[in-house]
Amino acid sequence: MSNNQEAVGRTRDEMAERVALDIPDGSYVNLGIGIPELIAKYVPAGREFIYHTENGLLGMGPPPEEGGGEPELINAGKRRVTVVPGASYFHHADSFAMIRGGHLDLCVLGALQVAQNGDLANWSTGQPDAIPAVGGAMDLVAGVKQIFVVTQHCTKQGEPKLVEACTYPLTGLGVVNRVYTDLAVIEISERGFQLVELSPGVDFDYVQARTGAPLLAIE
Amino acid sequence: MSNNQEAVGRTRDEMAERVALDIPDGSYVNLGIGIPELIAKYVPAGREFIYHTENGLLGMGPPPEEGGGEPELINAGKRRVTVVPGASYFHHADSFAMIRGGHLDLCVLGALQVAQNGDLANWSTGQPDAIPAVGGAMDLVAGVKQIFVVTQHCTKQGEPKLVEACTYPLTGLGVVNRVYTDLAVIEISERGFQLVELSPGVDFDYVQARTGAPLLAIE
Amino acid sequence: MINKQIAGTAEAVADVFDGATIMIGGFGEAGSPIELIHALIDQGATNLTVVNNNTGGGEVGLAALIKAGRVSKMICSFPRTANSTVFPKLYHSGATKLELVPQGTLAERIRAGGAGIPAFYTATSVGTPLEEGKERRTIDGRDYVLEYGLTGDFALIRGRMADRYGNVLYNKTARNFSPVMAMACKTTIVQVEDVVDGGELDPEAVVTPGIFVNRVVEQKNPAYESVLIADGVSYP
Amino acid sequence: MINKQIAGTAEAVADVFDGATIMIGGFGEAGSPIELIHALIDQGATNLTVVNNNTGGGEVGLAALIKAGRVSKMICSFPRTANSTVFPKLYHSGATKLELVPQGTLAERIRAGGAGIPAFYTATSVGTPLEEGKERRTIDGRDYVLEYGLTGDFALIRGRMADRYGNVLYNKTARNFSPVMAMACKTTIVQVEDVVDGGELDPEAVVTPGIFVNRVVEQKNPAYESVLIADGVSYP
Repeated sequence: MSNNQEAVGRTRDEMAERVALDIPDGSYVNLGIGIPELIAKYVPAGREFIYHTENGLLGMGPPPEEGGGEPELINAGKRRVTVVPGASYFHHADSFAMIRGGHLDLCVLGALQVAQNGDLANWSTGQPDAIPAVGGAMDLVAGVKQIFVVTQHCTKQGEPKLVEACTYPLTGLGVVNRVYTDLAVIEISERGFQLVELSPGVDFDYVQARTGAPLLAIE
Repeated sequence: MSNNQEAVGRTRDEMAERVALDIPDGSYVNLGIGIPELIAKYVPAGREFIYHTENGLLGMGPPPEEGGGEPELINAGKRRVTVVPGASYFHHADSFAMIRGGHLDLCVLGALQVAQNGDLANWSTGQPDAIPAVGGAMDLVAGVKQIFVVTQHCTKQGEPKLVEACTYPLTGLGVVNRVYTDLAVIEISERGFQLVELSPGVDFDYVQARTGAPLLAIE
Repeated sequence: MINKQIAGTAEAVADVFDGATIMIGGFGEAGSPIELIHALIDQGATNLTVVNNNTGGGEVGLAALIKAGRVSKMICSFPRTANSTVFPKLYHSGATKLELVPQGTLAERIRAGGAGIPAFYTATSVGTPLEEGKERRTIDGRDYVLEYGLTGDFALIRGRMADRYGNVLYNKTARNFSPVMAMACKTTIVQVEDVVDGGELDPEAVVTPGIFVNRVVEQKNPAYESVLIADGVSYP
Repeated sequence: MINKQIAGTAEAVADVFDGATIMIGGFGEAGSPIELIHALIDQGATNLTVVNNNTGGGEVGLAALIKAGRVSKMICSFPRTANSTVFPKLYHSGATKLELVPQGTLAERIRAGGAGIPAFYTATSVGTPLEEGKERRTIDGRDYVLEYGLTGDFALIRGRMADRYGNVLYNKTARNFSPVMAMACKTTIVQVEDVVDGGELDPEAVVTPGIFVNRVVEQKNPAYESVLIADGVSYP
């Protein structure tokens, strides 16, 4: 693993745009904090997605203009948002009933590690002095029909985030369906990491070298 | 037991009025079908009760004028009702959350039998050919803070309804707090049926003769 | 573009299959989706398990579905009602089975089904004949029984108003079981008197968010069971 | 006559006792009942267990209560927030304990507490470190953990509007945990910008029915955490 991040593959915005391409029209989608939030900017033409934010809003719209918005209209990341026509507000138990009851089509989350069996670690680095904080991540991965992860392929230190087995504390067991990174799109298959697509200018070996478990080539 | 009902003690309306006297101001009250429904007519001066009907309304008002009302504004007995200021509608799970969660102060129900330990039977005579039907009775007795029973002291056949042990299928175990009959007001105490008050013109022996378990005199 | 509006009741129930579990909203006639039920009778699906608080009245709506022999099992809390004459015959003949569930347990089981809660404990029915077959557990000194979440294949619901996103408002006590049934079924079909434009419903006042609704049918001037019965109507 | 309106925040929290469990509404600053919390700081109750999704920001509201040393235990899902500087110190010193609960499990445990459900099963946290100490059960082939209902002595809540019966409406995403907390506490205290006459709220749109509310305080122009922090306010 190298320690410097080469300027290859997709940018954060390009990763977000790539994820959006795979979301079917009419989907109910929960977007995690970070790169997932950017997805809302890239709804493909002719499609309509309904964004859910677990603090109690279905029909979340884009952020207000800088300095605008209201302190009591926020998303799960506690940032100000807007609402679109057809929106509804509800309390937390109802909001997580949507999540736990399998009513959301898709959740896109960040990750610390994804294992080849779909295990996800994204809430804690397990450092003994860190204050643990989990939020809604465990509820989302346990309840939402499909879990996409969007993340840099490696950590800032160049360590692979796609691994044989997670070493960080787990968020959920076998929950991830697909991973979108700066380098590739990878499906979690019965046999492990199945390459779906390489980012422009990236080749198989380059991705495999930065992946902590075998990568299955496109057949 | 005699087979003829003497015209002694309280009428149905007088029983309802007597119950109402014991309901504290500001109480949240669920009224069962039959005599309990009559209680709503007798709110003592200076008090305000909020009536709950388990099909989804808090702030139930009196019945509309004959032939009036709406088919979709009904009570648990499926009769048309009205709403008072401060009312709210909610769904069945929320309505029974109020009941099960102990938020209602009082429920007044009819009974087939009440045992001296507070066991209540009011949903089934246990006849093998009868179609069983329970409605919300078991939820109400399990959840509401206080359960009052208002009933004729004896069946039409002159059999006591206040008994040593219920022979009909139970609605709940040890749930009844007080019984209001045409003949008396009786508290379910640790020691059994404790007389609280005799109806006008009724004496202790008369009530005891019509009660299937020892009646404790007022000390 | 998301548009859940369907042209008519026949189209809305076209894919109901034999053996399906159908949750039908309504408490007595309040909130009973009569036109959707009649469309289901016309459609022909049979061997249905139906979840409703009651068993319908007269020979219209749910009672007509039962009378037509389409219901092999009822899950309800109160199968007796003043006007309920159809169910008793089929119950006694064994043609229609009955699972009797206390009303609040029924509501909570449906809510649990919709909320991804497979099972929960409640004090309701402890020590009664309806405890039979249930697991008992003592928690903090009180006895409870274990109850399981209930889900369905289709929910048939009657609301007052909806938009193309499937957001629904109800009418007074017609709300009853419908919001939790909408949560608990794979396909939720709602008939409303008015379909309004997206954005016309106040987001603070929406009762059933569109995520729980799959199909919306506009049914102007819906029938009321009591009126049909008074008019001597027998469906079909 | 029922009238739940109380003159001021000090009177509203006067009977909070040492060792009480307090549920505090709000997700971040949205719905945080800052004036009620400040009144509680003035009142002096200590050794409190506080239930909130977070641990407050800056040195106002919940963070100020924690800083004042009144909170011996936090039950929350996300004790870290951008502006959360107070809790870490007390957590590391051991002065304030933490029970970490996944957000949806927290909401459902509170709802269960309010609904008389002593315990329920959920798939959330299965196979993770947060499963530790929980009973596991397989239902229909899937693993779940047993979670217990959560109740409190007092709920402090911020709404938009209420009437004398205690019916409450909220403001947008400020609703969050408040409706279930109102259900789960013995005494629920709500601050609202406007107390309106009984009958002014649409019964179809009431979010928290008055049965769940004990005290209503009118608090015109309530503060916002972000504004106080930007202004450098530290309470008291």
